Amino acid sequence: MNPPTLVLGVIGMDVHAVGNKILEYSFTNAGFKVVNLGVMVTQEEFIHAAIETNAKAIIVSSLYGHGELDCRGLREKCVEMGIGDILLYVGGNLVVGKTGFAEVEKTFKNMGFDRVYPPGTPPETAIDDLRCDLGLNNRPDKGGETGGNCKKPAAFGTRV
Amino acid sequence: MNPPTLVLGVIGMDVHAVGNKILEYSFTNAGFKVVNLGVMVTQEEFIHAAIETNAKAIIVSSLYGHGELDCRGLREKCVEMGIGDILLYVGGNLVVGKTGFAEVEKTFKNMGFDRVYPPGTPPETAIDDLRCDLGLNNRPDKGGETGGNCKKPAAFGTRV
Amino acid sequence: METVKNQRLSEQEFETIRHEVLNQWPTGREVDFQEAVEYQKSLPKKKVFTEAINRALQRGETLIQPRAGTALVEEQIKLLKYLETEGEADLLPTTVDSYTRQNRYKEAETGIEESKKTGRSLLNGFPIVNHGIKNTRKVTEAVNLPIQVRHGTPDARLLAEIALASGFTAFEGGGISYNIPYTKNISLADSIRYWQYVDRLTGIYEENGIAINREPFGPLTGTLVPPSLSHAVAVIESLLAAEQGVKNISVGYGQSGCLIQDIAAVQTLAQLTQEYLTEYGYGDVTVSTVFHQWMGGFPADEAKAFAVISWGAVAAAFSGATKVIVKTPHEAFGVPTGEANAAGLKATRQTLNMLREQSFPQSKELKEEKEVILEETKSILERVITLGRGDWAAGTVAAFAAGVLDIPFAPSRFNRGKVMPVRDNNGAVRFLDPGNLPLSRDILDFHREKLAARAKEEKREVGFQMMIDDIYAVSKGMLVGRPR
Amino acid sequence: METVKNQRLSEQEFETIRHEVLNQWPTGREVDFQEAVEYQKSLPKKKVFTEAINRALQRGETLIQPRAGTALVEEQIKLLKYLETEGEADLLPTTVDSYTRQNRYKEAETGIEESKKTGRSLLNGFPIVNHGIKNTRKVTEAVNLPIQVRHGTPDARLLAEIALASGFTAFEGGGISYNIPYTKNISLADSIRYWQYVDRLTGIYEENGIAINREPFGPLTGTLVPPSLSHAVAVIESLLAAEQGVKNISVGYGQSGCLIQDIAAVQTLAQLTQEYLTEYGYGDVTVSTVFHQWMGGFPADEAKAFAVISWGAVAAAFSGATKVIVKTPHEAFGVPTGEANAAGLKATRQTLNMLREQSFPQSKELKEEKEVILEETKSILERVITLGRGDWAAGTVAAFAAGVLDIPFAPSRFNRGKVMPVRDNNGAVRFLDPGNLPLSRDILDFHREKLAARAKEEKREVGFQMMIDDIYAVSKGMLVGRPR
Ligand code: B12
Ligand code: B12
Repeated sequence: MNPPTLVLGVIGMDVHAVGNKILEYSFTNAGFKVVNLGVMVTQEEFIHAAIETNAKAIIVSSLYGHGELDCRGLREKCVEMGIGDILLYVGGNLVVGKTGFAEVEKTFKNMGFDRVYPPGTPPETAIDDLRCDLGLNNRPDKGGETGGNCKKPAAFGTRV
Repeated sequence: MNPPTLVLGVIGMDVHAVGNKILEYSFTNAGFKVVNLGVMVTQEEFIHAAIETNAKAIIVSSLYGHGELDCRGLREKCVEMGIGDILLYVGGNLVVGKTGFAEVEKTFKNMGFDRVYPPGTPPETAIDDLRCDLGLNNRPDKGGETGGNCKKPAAFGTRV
Repeated sequence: METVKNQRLSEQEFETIRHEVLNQWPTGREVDFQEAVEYQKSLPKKKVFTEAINRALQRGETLIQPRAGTALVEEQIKLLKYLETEGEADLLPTTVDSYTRQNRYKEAETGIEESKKTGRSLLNGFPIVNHGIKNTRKVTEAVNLPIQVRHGTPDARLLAEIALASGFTAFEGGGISYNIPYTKNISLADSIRYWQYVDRLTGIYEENGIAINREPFGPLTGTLVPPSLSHAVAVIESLLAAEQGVKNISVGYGQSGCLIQDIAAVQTLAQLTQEYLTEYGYGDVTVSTVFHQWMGGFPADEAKAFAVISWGAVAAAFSGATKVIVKTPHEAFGVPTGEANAAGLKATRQTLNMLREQSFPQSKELKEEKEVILEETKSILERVITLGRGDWAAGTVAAFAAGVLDIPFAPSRFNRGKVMPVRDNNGAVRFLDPGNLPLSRDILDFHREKLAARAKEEKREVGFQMMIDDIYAVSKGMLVGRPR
Repeated sequence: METVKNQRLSEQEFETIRHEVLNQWPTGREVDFQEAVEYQKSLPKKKVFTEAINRALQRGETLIQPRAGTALVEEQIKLLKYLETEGEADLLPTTVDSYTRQNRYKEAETGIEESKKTGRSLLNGFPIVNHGIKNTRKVTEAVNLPIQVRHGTPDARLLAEIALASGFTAFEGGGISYNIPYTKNISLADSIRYWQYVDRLTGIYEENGIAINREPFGPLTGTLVPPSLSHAVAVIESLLAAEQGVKNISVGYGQSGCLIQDIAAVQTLAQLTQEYLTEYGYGDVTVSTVFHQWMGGFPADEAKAFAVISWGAVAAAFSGATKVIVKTPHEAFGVPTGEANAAGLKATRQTLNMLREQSFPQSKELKEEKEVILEETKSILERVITLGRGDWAAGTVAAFAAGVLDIPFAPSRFNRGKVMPVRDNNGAVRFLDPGNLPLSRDILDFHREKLAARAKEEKREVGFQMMIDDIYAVSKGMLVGRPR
């Protein structure tokens, strides 16, 4: 079985590039095929890349605080474009300011994201969740028995 | 007129000596006659000194946190000993921990203290208040017209 | 390759562009240059940035400045006033939101609307262009300190026009430092041209008797940038600015966390900038320095963040920087509240004050570190000017294309991205991969030896993983990313 | 003059006193020494203080330790566990309340009752004697780290008996350092005798195979104490302790805030203590150092307090102290909450970690500062041993009487109180008035010159007001108390 493809990128006018480079490295190391669109990615670019590469998930980063404005409508556009049931993950510093995460999570879940991560979530958390959500064993590139327990997204403020 | 006498000391088992030395210096400079009993002063010692020197006020410091236990009953003992209407001021770090000052003030006022000061109150504040409470002008040792407006004790956390 | 020359814009060139720029958004039409000059002239001295900087330079003091920007006028005023009084700031900022930075004024407008609707700022900064001169003056007028625009805008021409006319007396940025770390697709030639306009505008203000402080953005990507790289950029941007008539420049540097390297960096930065400016005929420019407290990932814990902030203040004090840009205990999470922002300022102030009468000895190690930085920066600059055949602007474009200038972790397509940094065994930032940087063999050996010492200590290869560990290190409570 | 000899207590002397001591309060009868030794032997290594200290010494690491004490057993357990996990402490304390410190166990009992009644601690520490061994073991057993008693008790004989039997593996204090700053009317001869008992008890534990760390209280009054004065006391208390059989000593010093002076102080402290111990035949004692973050008045503002804490951590790291005692952002107000206490620890940890691979150069200024401290301390110690005709205990009593040892701001009647400190123009603590200290003319000139430089800078006389300004300075956001 081919490793599942992920589309990765930093949405909107956001240029925070460091975390994006590390996510690419970590997801690749974990056995995924990563299509990294880098920073300043529009919703349309995410969706086109996902369609083109037949991706299983879109991993959106937003660090700069405009995540709420930038992410609205992404799920709807996916539906329109015929990939309505693709996994949507989002993480980073999603809103402006230091706020309780519960509310942030609700906002983004309501927008149609499957998983929403608080600031500083290590890539490993998302990797575990992907394996679970995609029904994979530990090395998705090494053949795909279902494994692992599905865990809830980490609590607010969890750090490596 | 002779300058009014103040009895000064740090109550209980408290040995914080630095503030006490500065208070002595400041009150003396402001023109008061200061009887400084130093640290580790009992209620009885305060009262005896006040009677002996015909003091107008007892200035109690408590820094180490046991102020609440140490100061109880001081006013009652003053009454017993016949100096029931002497001015009682108290200041320092009166209780254990960083707490709202309003409550602390209430506790000590209920014990019969005329003025209660939050941590870090500069000596000048008490000097102004003494002049007001004793009806003195700016230099009590230079003769005694009534002067100055009586101010309320400083708000919590006021620092020099 | 597209190119650009380091040449003062003629009046005609400038006016042609100006016409276009002022029409990019309706508020551009509020700009009346003569009125703006009069307005600037009417500002009291205490609100003029260069006055504060020059006084600090004279007295050898270090000033403190926060970052702060929020969507709406009233909120911005409240925030700045709080930082002025409770925060005891010396200099104030207005940080501009990320839509404005990419000239997306429509999105900024949405952000303003939504912020009004929800009662909280949905923008990460203050959209100066959208608010326009009349409203922005309300902000600059509400405070009693010099105030600067801080942003990250590759094309800041309209922003500069409106900001300077609004009473800001300092303007951050530059054609390299506000392109390479801050955007993806804008060519360097373009952004340099945009910034020649901003610098020329500044020059015209200067010629009209209005001193404006200009500050190239020192930290670049804020992440393990070796000092010689950011120094090279700072020197070039200073030269480009001076050519357009800029007279007051603050060059910046982002803390590495290695005290000796930081002191060496600030001290060489001032020296190099002054040297090159003088050599190239701009000896009349006043140079000061800016130290940025740690610009990489912060610890989530606020007490730990205070430690990082205070350590930054120590380095600022010992290095003798003219001002320090202050972080906050909320850094790892989001744009800080006024309280968190003031807290960062107060911790910094306390540290600076306690260190005011203290100094760091000019030791052997410090001298060596300075020599390394000087030599590296000069090697790079020499190659840049060679590539440009004597022209700093053209040379810069060519140098980035060739990887002679190459900023780690930068998002720009116009940056080669071959250079990789890593810390040595004492925490100083070295080159893991020097890419195409024109460094001498001695220098390369120096870096290699330093890294070999770390590899030995950690019993592992120097490599990519080490760099990743270093990226995370400060946020995880260390300086050097040791293996677990 | 009452006198005391530096001589090991005989078994008989010790047992006679012990009988009396254990009857001072009912819980004394819980002490069964053999059982206590077995109990101590059963402790895992990770809970033995000397193990942690020795490991830190070997690795050149700096450990962190808070202060913490509250009235009740359950609360104390909760507090310490929190400092262990959230605070990431290396070493734990139990700070004893001020009634116990003055052997006022009845008042302590009232404090316990009232604390139970009101649901908040009315005591500023944990009353070990009143709680007794059974209850106190609940505390030491609840934690996974070495734990020390920190107090300020002139007569700590009963406290030591109960504490060591309760599983504490380290005990702070000494006959001088827990008298002069901590009480008013107890003679030095008495307190030295009391502490000979504590040290002998420690020695007996050592002879039974139980290593116990002893720590003279370095900072004394915590307020502008010149290093040579606290060093002299530390050396003497080490000698007195060693005579009674103590084998593990941590000598301490309270931060001055002047980095060079602080580094010089810690480094000379270890050197001097080791030298004197060896010279007087106690070469087998293991010596480590303790650095106390700023012990004087703190700023009320928590952000500023964090800066003071972090600056203390910097000095601890650069001086290479074996452990650092950590302050909290609540310092100016009151006994800290667990959260505030952990915050101090975390800020300190972050700083220490970031500085782990960095060092401060052995500069000319540092060497000079060290020489001054060495010379001053040696002059004082020489006079002490002369006054004691070869006996450190008798010499100490005589020296305090003569003002040859004289601690600024101490409340004790047995302290002359003639010496006054003040900062010089670089923030180092100097002698404003050397009182009767036996300092050489060169040294006195050195101090005078240093102060003259400050007077000139401030255009005012060196004097009492300068000292008062210095006492307030840190709490007002500076190091040196400049005139307004
Ligand atoms: C370095 C940095 C910069 C550099 C970026 C250089 C570059 N081009 O990459 C510079 C200096 C240029 C910069 C600029 C700005 N920045 Co910035 N920056 C930072 C900083 C200090 C570190 C970011 C970083 O590199 N961290 C290291 C990496 C490894 O961690 P990371 O980015 O957090 O990414 C990890 C996790 O978030 C997670 N993650 C990310 N996405 C996802 C997705 C999923 C699904 C999962 C599971 C995990 C995950 O995994 C990543 C790898 O471990 C952060 C604050 C902080 N974290 O300390 C602010 C921060 C992100 N910046 C911020 C802001 C506001 C800006 C600016 C607008 C300027 C300003 N107002 O001050 C501009 C924005 C420009 C733009 N258009 O985007 C804010 C965002 C505020 C908010 N959300 O409320 C922050 C939080 C600082 C703050 N507290 O104000 N910044
Ligand atoms: C120095 C110091 C010590 C020194 C004292 C040396 C000595 N003998 O003088 C040493 C190290 C020995 C010490 C010991 C202890 N200390 Co202590 N100490 C301090 C510290 C750091 C500074 C005090 C000081 O000298 N300040 C400088 C002077 C100028 O200011 P001041 O003392 O506040 O006095 C001024 C004002 O309070 C005011 N004032 C005082 N009285 C009055 C009265 C009136 C009417 C007015 C108007 C004003 C006023 O005017 C003074 C002059 O400006 C304070 C914390 C702080 N403030 O930062 C803790 C502090 C006072 N200590 C404290 C404690 C608990 C102790 C100990 C019990 C040890 C412990 N558990 O850690 C022992 C107590 C011993 C005892 N039996 O008393 C606590 C008290 C806690 C509380 N109230 O909740 C404090 C607040 C620290 C803390 N946050 O935990 N301490």
